[in-house]
Amino acid sequence: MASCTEPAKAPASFWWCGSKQGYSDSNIVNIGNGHRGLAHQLKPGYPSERSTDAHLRGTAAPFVKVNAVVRCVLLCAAALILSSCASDTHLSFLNPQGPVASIQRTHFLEMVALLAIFVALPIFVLLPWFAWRYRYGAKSSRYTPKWAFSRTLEVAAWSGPAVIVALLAVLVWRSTHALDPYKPLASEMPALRVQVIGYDWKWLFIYPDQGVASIGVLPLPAGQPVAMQLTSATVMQSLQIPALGSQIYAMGGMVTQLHLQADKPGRFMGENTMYNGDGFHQQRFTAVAMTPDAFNDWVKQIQAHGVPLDASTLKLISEPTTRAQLAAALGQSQASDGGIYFNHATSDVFSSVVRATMDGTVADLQTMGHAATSTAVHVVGNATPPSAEQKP
Amino acid sequence: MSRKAAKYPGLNLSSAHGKDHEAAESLMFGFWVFLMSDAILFGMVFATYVTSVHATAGGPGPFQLYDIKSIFVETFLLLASSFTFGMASLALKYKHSTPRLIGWLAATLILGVAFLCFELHDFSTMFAKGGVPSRSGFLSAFFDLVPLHGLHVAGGCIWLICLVGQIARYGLDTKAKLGIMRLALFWHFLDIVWIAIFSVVYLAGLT
Amino acid sequence: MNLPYVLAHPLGLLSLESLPFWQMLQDPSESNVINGIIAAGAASMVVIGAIVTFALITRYRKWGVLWSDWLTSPDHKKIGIMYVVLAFVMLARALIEALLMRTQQAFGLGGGFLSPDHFAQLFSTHGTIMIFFMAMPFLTGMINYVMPLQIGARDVAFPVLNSISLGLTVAGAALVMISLCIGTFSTGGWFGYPPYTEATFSPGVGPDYWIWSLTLASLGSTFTGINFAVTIYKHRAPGMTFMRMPLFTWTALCTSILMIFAMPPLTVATAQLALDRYLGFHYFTNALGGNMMHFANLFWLFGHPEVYILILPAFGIYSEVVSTFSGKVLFGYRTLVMATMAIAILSFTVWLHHFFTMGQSAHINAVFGIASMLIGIPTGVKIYDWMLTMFRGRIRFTVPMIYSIGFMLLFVLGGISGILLADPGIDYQVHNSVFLVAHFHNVAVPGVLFGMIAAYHFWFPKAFGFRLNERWGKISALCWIAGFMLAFFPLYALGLMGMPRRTVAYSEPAYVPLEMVALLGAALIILALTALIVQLWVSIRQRNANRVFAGDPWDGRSLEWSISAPPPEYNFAMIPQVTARDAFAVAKEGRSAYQRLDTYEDIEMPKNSAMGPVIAAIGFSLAFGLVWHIWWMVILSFLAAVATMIVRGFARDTTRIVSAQQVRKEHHCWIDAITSVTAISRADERAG
Amino acid sequence: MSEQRNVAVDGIDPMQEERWEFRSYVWGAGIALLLTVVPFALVHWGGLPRLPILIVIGVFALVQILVHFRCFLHISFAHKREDLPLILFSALLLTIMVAGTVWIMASLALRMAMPAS
Ligand code: HEO
Ligand code: HEM
Ligand SMILES: [Cu+2]
Repeated sequence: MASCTEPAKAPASFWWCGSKQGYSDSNIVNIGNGHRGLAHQLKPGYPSERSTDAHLRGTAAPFVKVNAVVRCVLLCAAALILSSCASDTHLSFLNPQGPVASIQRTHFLEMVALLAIFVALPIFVLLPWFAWRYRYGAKSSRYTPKWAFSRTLEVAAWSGPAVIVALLAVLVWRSTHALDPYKPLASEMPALRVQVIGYDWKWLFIYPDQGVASIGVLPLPAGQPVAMQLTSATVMQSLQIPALGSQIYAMGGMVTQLHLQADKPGRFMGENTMYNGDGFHQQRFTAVAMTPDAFNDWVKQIQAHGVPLDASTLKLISEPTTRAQLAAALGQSQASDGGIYFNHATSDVFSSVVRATMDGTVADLQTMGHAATSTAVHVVGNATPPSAEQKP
Repeated sequence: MSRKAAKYPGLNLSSAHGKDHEAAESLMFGFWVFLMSDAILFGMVFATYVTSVHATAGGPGPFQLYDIKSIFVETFLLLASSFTFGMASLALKYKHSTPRLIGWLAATLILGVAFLCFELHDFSTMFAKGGVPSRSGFLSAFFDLVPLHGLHVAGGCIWLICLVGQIARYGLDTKAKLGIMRLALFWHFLDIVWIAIFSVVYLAGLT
Repeated sequence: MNLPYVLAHPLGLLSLESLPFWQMLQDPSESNVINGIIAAGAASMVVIGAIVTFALITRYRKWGVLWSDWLTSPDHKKIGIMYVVLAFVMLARALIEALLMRTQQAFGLGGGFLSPDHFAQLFSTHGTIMIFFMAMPFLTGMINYVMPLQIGARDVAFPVLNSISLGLTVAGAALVMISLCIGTFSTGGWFGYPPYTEATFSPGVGPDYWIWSLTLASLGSTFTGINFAVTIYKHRAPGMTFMRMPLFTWTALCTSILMIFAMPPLTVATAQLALDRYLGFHYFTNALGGNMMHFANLFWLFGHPEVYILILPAFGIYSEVVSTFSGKVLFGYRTLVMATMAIAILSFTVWLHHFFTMGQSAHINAVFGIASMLIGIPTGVKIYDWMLTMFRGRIRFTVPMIYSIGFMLLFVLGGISGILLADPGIDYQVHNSVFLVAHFHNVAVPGVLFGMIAAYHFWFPKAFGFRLNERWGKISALCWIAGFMLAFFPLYALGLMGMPRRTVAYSEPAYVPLEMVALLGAALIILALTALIVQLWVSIRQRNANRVFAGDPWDGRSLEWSISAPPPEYNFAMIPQVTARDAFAVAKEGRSAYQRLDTYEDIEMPKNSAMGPVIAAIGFSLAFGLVWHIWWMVILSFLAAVATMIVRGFARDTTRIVSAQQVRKEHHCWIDAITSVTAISRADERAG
Repeated sequence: MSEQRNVAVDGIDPMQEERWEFRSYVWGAGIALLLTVVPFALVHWGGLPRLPILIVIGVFALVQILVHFRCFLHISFAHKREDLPLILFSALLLTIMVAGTVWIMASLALRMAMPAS
């Protein structure tokens, strides 16, 4: 078992560590009406910090021993399945890159260990044994056709699971409160505010305090908590960056919250997990944590050189397009890291999207012929394109 | 005093009736179960309404749309119809003459139809004030709940007419009796739903 | 819709573009051609299947028999068999779709061959069919066939309503099938969350197909639930107290109760969505006070109890199978009953665990998470009691028993992953990932499907009078078990690697090897299905060698084994007097089984009724009209439905008499047959 | 009608029984009317603050529902039938479903609002 190393020691060889570069999602074929994503070569990452080491930062784990065993088993199995994936984008919370994911991993392993040992194991031992021992041919074993009740066994059958559930309940109560996505993370630093708007099929990240925004890449300062507000300009979506922590829905007219933090510079896969049409599988992004200095440089650079986030830009963003299609529509090539960056982004954008969605300003105009009830910016996307009407 | 005979409204098939009695037992119980399923349906629609009261989206709300006088009349009509149906049940159970039974049923029908007329009138005034279902989440929820009850009443009225037709055709046979007994349950049940509607929707809305 | 418009569009929205190959002909790009060919192939399978069935029935002049012996029959046994046939047909379709999805995902790195839209229809129809038109009909059919026999009844409480329920279910299934040929199905998944399914975002007819097929099915299930519950409450044989009911009947009761109370929220949710789509209401829209979270809430108020509707009868089946093939009384009967009821009631208190990530407070999440875990307690008790039933038994490894053992081992894993998902802290990570897909297949396949297939093997001899071939059965069972493990265990790992559900393609090479394994598993599952078909064919050919007219092929314990196989239409020559649990086992021991009667009585049975097929036709045309906005069709169908019910209200002469002589003749014929056969010893049985 | 009126069924005098049942309907209708008029009057003429009126409406509605069950639907604890347990069970589920929905939706409404920034 000694050979089962912590992921920290050899992350590059484990299956959850992620993908090779070179498969930008725009390589994936056809969207909607046979639109093809524009082919883009993904160039080496920007900014270029990579994270190769990970570490376990857990809460005090009551089942450390058990935990270690299970972890070893998991890791060994994993190592067997895939022994080489030289990658730099973190895919999984099992290789956590921030405090939230880290607690989740510990909690997950604890729960798996508990359930494996106290629930699965007895059954996996006893059942095959009974089945063999009392098979029809085994004439020598006892046969008690009328034996139908035993108070001791009944009590045990109920109280065993009940005790386990009671224990789980305590763990669950605590962890649920600790991991509430709405709960701000404890830190000396004030949280970085990010407003997230879900569009078909990309996420728009607005940094209201910096006046910049991005699509496709979510740059973050490492070590500083991030406080996200989310909404959707179209259908229900769900934002998740597994290596950093929880997911939360984004819905039209509603504002949800999510708090995350990256411990150190690195690249993390981010996605929408709630199916929302043809471009769903392309609605991915990379969260990039960088040093505070690098982050500030990035902000300055975008403030100077980004695309202005004005009404006409927002209108283009609200079209049902993938990121690549949007870049083309903006007459831009994506930056070398696949992102599209904007400046002149105010927090009004977010609130006006929420309001416009709630008022149904656009939906009204387009589908029901009612008069517009608000003068908010018309940014809500209308419909998925008439899709290639195919059948299963 | 024994209350044994008061099992179901109008249930007049004692165990001496053998097969018919058995059929009545299943049928009445089955109908009760159906009503309870229907109650859940109404419950969910109520829940929709309660959680959407404030979703007026700038459109008209209860104070602009509801007319308490009209609701009071409707409540009274429905209560009266429950009473007349009760009388019909008694007429069935204690074997009063068939015309008398039909008379009570007719009275119930008239009250039911009157209720529906008032309700339709309510809806049309609401429409005139811009209270259309596509205006807001609140109005959608309103027009889910109240007309659903109205549709039930309308269905009850049609059922009642059919039963009278059956009596005219076959006399008061077991099947017609069982029909009336089930309709009685249905009718009283709808009155109970109405209590919830006038309390939760109208009175609470106008408070 | 104003009148001139309606008159100008007698076919509503229907047009040539609704045909599956139209797009391909208009725009023969590579992807359109591939998808068009697959779609047209599927459509032609439906059409050809229908034509061949038609032709065969006509060729062998079976229309009369089909109509009078099957379609219009109020006999619960025949209705049960028809439900199971429907379930198998739909299972085949949904499994082919599953294989197609697995193939697409196996080659989904950077693209694959299916268009996203096509893939979305696949998971939507697969999920919808598996839940509503495979699992539900299967268990409804099994309960229909077995439950009245187990409680010593002649039929269900409302035989014609039973036939109507079947009609509604078939109409819903037909709607899903026709969506292959005309138009497209929804792409919103089996739970069709708005606002994606609102007219703004899904303007086509897809969600309408979904809405109306679900509405038909759920109406049918509500009536079925009422019917079963009343049957069990009111039509038990004398002496069959609640605590003497076989466990399968108990689970049937609890499932019925769930159907009665869980279907209404679904009906409300789909009806409201329909109002949104058709009349511009604002229940779930983004705008004007609509609230899509309310749909999620309503749907899962139904959706969670639904999965227990599926699993409870399977639990009942395992109880019967384990006890029978262990040659023992069921251990802890009372506990098993209590556990069943506990699961049924708890299932109404956990629905929120399907949307932990929607944003409600941590208190609420924790409460519902813990409530979900509570269900683990009675479920565990059941598993322990089955194990204790096997303990000190004489276990025969027949096909149903193999499925049961496979179930117990695999279901524990699925249950554990359920517990993990019920932990909000973990669910924040794996919600909407293929980890969740692995969980619910891990409970749905070894739990529900294995149970149903076990039931099919277990009661087939009762229904048709001969056994199914054991060898092919075992081959199939092993393929199912191995195939399941290969197909779904990799998904746990993929889910932990961040792979979302419902993704047509992906860009992580790391997913590929596991996807390949899953594809292999899916292929094995198709083999398993093939083995089942071969088994049926072989068994029919060898039927004379495997006859079990005496009716008790497994040394059964409950009343359904105490009569001939197949049973007479009235089930029991005389309604049995029950004195104990496991009534038939007791009778066999007391040598009071297989008695001639002193006197025979006339038996009153319901007459055939065309209500079932008529309602099926009306329901289908109503729904089809609604989907395609063919308003004259809608109005006519609606009026026809009302008229049918009124006419039925006027029907009087609805029963017929089976004469005492006939009952006597049939009963004696069977008793004679029994006395002339010698019982097979268990050892011989295993050899054969 | 060929059947005879006034034949004792199950040994109970039908005349008396009928009077008793008739009275039950009359009482039911009377009480129901009262329970209706009071909240309507309160709402129409006002006088009380909002909360007490809401409580009165709620309590009166519940009581009236019970009255209907008792007097019109003849549900009571007196005889052993399945309908009372059935109704209680349904009421329990209805409460779980409706209260749960309100709880959840209220929490969501609270947490979905746009935070003032
Ligand atoms: C037949 C179907 C079935 C069954 C039986 C179950 C059983 C359970 N399910 Fe599952 N489920 C089913 C079908 C589904 N579930 C789903 C989704 C789902 C989700 C939502 C996840 C998400 O969306 O993020 C949760 C939290 C659970 C939890 C559970 C739990 C706790 C059980 C428990 O009942 C399991 C109990 C069994 C146990 C625990 C094993 C045996 C117990 C022993 C041995 C005793 C000791 C154990 C303990 C003390 C813990 N399920 C979905 C997804 C829908 C969708 O999104 O498309 C489906 C279809
Ligand atoms: C036995 C072989 C089966 C295979 C190979 C299979 C395969 C699949 C696949 C590939 C998906 C899509 C997963 C995704 O979203 O990425 C899926 C979804 C689903 N399956 Fe199955 N399945 C099988 C059996 C069943 C059974 C028996 C049931 C239910 C009783 C079932 C119910 C579902 C449901 C509800 C969905 C979700 C659909 C949705 O996303 O809306 N499946 N299945
Ligand atoms: Cu669930």
